[in-house]
Amino acid sequence: MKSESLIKPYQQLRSATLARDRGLREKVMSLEEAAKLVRDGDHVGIGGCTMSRTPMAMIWALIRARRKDLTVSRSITSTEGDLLLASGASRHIITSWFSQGIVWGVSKVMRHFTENKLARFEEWSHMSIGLRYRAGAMGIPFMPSRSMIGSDVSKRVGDDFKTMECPFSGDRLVLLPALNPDVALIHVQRCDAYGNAQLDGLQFMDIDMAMAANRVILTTERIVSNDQIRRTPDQTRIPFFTVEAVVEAPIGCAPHECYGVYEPFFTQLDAYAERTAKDALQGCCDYLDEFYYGPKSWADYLAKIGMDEVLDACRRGRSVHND
Amino acid sequence: MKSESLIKPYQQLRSATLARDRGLREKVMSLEEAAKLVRDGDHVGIGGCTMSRTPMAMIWALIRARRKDLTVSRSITSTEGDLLLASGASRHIITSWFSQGIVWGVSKVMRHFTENKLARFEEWSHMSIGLRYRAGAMGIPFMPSRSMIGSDVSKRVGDDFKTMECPFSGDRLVLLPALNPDVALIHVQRCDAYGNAQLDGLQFMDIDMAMAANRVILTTERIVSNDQIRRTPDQTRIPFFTVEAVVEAPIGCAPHECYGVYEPFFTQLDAYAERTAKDALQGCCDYLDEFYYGPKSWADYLAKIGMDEVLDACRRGRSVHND
Amino acid sequence: MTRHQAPHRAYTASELLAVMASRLLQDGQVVFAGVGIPLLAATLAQRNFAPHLTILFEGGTIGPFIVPGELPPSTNEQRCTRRSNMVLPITDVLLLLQRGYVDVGFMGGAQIDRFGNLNSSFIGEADNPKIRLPGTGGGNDISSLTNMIVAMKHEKRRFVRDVDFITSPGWIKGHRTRDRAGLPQGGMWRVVTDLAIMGFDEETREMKVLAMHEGVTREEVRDNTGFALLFDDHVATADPPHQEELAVLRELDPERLYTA
Amino acid sequence: MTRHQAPHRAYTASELLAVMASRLLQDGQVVFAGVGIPLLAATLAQRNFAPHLTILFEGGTIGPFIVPGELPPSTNEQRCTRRSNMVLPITDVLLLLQRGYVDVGFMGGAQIDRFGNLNSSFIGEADNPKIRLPGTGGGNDISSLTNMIVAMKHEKRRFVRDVDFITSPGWIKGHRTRDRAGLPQGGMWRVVTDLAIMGFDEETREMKVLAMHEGVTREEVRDNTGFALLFDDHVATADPPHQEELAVLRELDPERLYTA
Repeated sequence: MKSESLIKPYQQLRSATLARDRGLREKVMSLEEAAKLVRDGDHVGIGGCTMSRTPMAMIWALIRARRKDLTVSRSITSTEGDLLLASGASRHIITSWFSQGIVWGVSKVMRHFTENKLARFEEWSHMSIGLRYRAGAMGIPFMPSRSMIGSDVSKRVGDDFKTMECPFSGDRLVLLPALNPDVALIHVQRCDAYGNAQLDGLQFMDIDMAMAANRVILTTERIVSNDQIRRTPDQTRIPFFTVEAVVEAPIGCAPHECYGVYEPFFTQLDAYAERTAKDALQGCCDYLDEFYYGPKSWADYLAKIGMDEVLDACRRGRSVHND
Repeated sequence: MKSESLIKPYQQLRSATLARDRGLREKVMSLEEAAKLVRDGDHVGIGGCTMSRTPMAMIWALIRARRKDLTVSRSITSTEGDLLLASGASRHIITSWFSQGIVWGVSKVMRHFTENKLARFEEWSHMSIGLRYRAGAMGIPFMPSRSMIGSDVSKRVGDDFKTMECPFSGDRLVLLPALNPDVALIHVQRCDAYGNAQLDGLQFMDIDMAMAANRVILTTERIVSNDQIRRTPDQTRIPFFTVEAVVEAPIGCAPHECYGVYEPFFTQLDAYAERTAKDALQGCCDYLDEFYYGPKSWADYLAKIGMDEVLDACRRGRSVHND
Repeated sequence: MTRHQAPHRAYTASELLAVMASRLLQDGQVVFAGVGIPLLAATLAQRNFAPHLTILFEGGTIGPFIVPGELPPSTNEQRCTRRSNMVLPITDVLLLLQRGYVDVGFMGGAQIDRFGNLNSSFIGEADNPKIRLPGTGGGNDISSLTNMIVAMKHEKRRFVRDVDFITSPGWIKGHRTRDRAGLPQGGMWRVVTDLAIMGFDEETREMKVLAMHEGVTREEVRDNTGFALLFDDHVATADPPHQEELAVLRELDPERLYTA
Repeated sequence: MTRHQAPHRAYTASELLAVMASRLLQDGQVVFAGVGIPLLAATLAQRNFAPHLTILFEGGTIGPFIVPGELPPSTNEQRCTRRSNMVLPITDVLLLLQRGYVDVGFMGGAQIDRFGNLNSSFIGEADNPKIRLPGTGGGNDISSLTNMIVAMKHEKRRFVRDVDFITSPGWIKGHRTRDRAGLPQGGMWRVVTDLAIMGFDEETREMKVLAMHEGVTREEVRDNTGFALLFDDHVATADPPHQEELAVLRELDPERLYTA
């Protein structure tokens, strides 16, 4: 369970990237096809944060494909973490905070799996998670920083946490080991068929994660032409050569939000919280049966959530552009 | 002449920043007023790269104010470097490449000052300059990297260049010391009166430099309302609390370019190259007399360059938005 | 201006926390705030006396305006960006703390000890916890890198002698232990509860009561604290919430999402 | 297809360099290119046989299309961004080299030695130079972090036994010295001149002629080189530039800014 195995030797990191076809080519596929690109045991980085721009459609597809033993890392982990644990897709989550959201209290599902030692919740400070992706993105084995020191959080991560005396300043510095996911799942507002992605609003840690990962699976609200991307190249945030798959998945973060498109589906989230409050594991498994294994397609999943909720979430989502 | 003096102790770096008024307040002033914020001996970081988005109006104002002993750092240094040396404003330039531009050959002015040991051209690799600003922006004393090692460039910078064995991977790593300018001069397409700046096109190292510097002097093609900035906050690249002065300086990079607004003023640049090719020092001093000390105002400077050239450069500049 | 009379307080404990905490802020400051009480307190300060105060959210927002009645469920949703000056990546907004742009970090807490260390990770043994809590989020970074205000309910189970787990470091074991641990900057500055306002002894760094709310007794404070609190030589009585302050809070949170 | 007859070449030395260098590229590659010959060569390859090749510019551009007749004066002007896929900060585009996204770095050179080290900093002693040259720019980073193609004029003063100053490391002192210096990745791969195409011995890392241009003799190559060049067992004669290749170059650079 030591995460040191996650630190990839530099030559291995480089050669895995160089071995990929990084040419300008189309890579549009279905959720099901994209799910095949993730292997059991992979380290999967998840874009977005808490209930924002969670690549939920891709997570849904991975759980339906019965992936297992995934090590999952994310900025902050919300309901998707519950579902990854309860479905058996993951037993190891690296994150800074793990629960549905402040207003719903502590996740009963997270508590069930961690307190019963069925899964590992590896806790790093929020900035440290971000700096670990950043080191990974930059091709360096660690990033120096100044937090986590002196706390029990650092003691608990063990050998992955190192300190040094700065040879320039004499300062005591923390060295955070690079995080290079095998695959990053990222949802965006728009991208082209090659994978050039443009993001609106909050970016979270997505850019660093995309550059750090060996490959990116993009889901997107809509696929636009490469010509459209080339009209505003300074709006592109993820370059195509990091991307291995592009999947058009409208409303692909439901019941979480996608900036400027829809806000969280609060009724659905309240209902989920209520189910898991009663019986964490059973509630979560029932939810998986109903919303993950039951639906025939992503559209069918959205239909189960309900048209009223979709319209309401979209109305609230668009409102960010209102004066 | 050792640049180690440029590495600021962490507590000193923090307290200088915390001591500044970082409240949301208006800070619009003239070029002349802004020039007073730069002190003799300051380390001045210059935004843009080569002939792009050079904060030329502010440099013009500093030279007219007879600033001296400035240590100047920049990504790549072009004609503004010649003028800073010939005017006596600087005797120490930290950069990765120094000449007007490839098509004009090696700068005779740079050669005069460096070969005669009248000034120091401290050479770091381009990425290293960028990572030094980035370390400065992040509040860490160094950034690990993997270039410059094994070259004479690293040997020449002396004690500022250190290496270490990575405690995670065993890799030999370079440690690049942070660069925190006392003041950064940055030219942007638009910002508000508080200093919230939005940049189009190539960003160069401006964002890291702004965050690294103790304070930023912004020149801008136009000042827009804070309301306009708040309509697209994801387009803001430099936050107001880094900024100490906002100066509206239209065509403020002439004879260099400003992305999407004007391309370089090639006729003017050819004429400058011709003057300095004949007699480096005299040619440059004559140019200073005519274009720097002579004009009554920035508009007068532009008038000396000529309306035809201004219109032509602007026509070419706008063309980047054409299909 | 009407004042409230204890014990029939005309405001909730959360409202009291928000008002008292807001008064600790100053105009022109840059405040790193969590949602809930910290956000309400910072917005209240902005409206009342600190128009140039800037709020930063961990999700990556600089200087937003909060729309009354549309409080964000966390710092990471688009509601946090309404009419903000800038939106930036999470790592970069947290790095503002490290670079030194932030005056005050401001958050809630689950468990605090006499040296102001916060625990939001484990109740009980970390290896065998009674409750696994959600974890640090940015709490560790904020409390490591700037001066802290914490607002929380004053209960014996929350105010413990030693926290089970130091998620976010305060003064660690007091005296110079924080500095020596590698944290020369920042530190716990104020703890605001529904009973009192506390600071920390300059020397020993032990928690010390600076003021109590109207009608609160030392006994009441002691009874609700799991360790021996210091009391300042001049413990003041805090000026109770004004109607104007409460009115702003109720406009911001009409559904009492965070102020119930 | 008409072929040119030496010595009355129907193309300039720069055109020869651009054509020969372009043929070293492969479809799908990510190429970090300088302006001038490298850019022309990469664009030529794109047009001729490598439609999925991606050009990166140091100024911060991924995958631009160059407008014929509007060649950029450096990699840092807006002309470098026309119809590109992405624009990003300089530091980040250079970090793509370090992270391992780039197949080939491609640039010109002022002075090169037998181990492929490049000098663009000083002619003469660094402390007392005859000429202070413009410096490394990104040259040091590119040659430290990826495989290199260099295109330059073949002159004795440029091809020296040991460069005066290693600005951009090639194989340093040959054998495993590059690796041992801390550069396990990348290295000088090909040198293209107006006389020949050279690689480096797998073992000693000394420069070795792989092919010569039509009509060029070994003596000519030796006479224009300041050190003892190796010659491959099978030195080929390079296929001279085709009219189609020259036509593309002349469309791209009608004013002969870089191909005079």
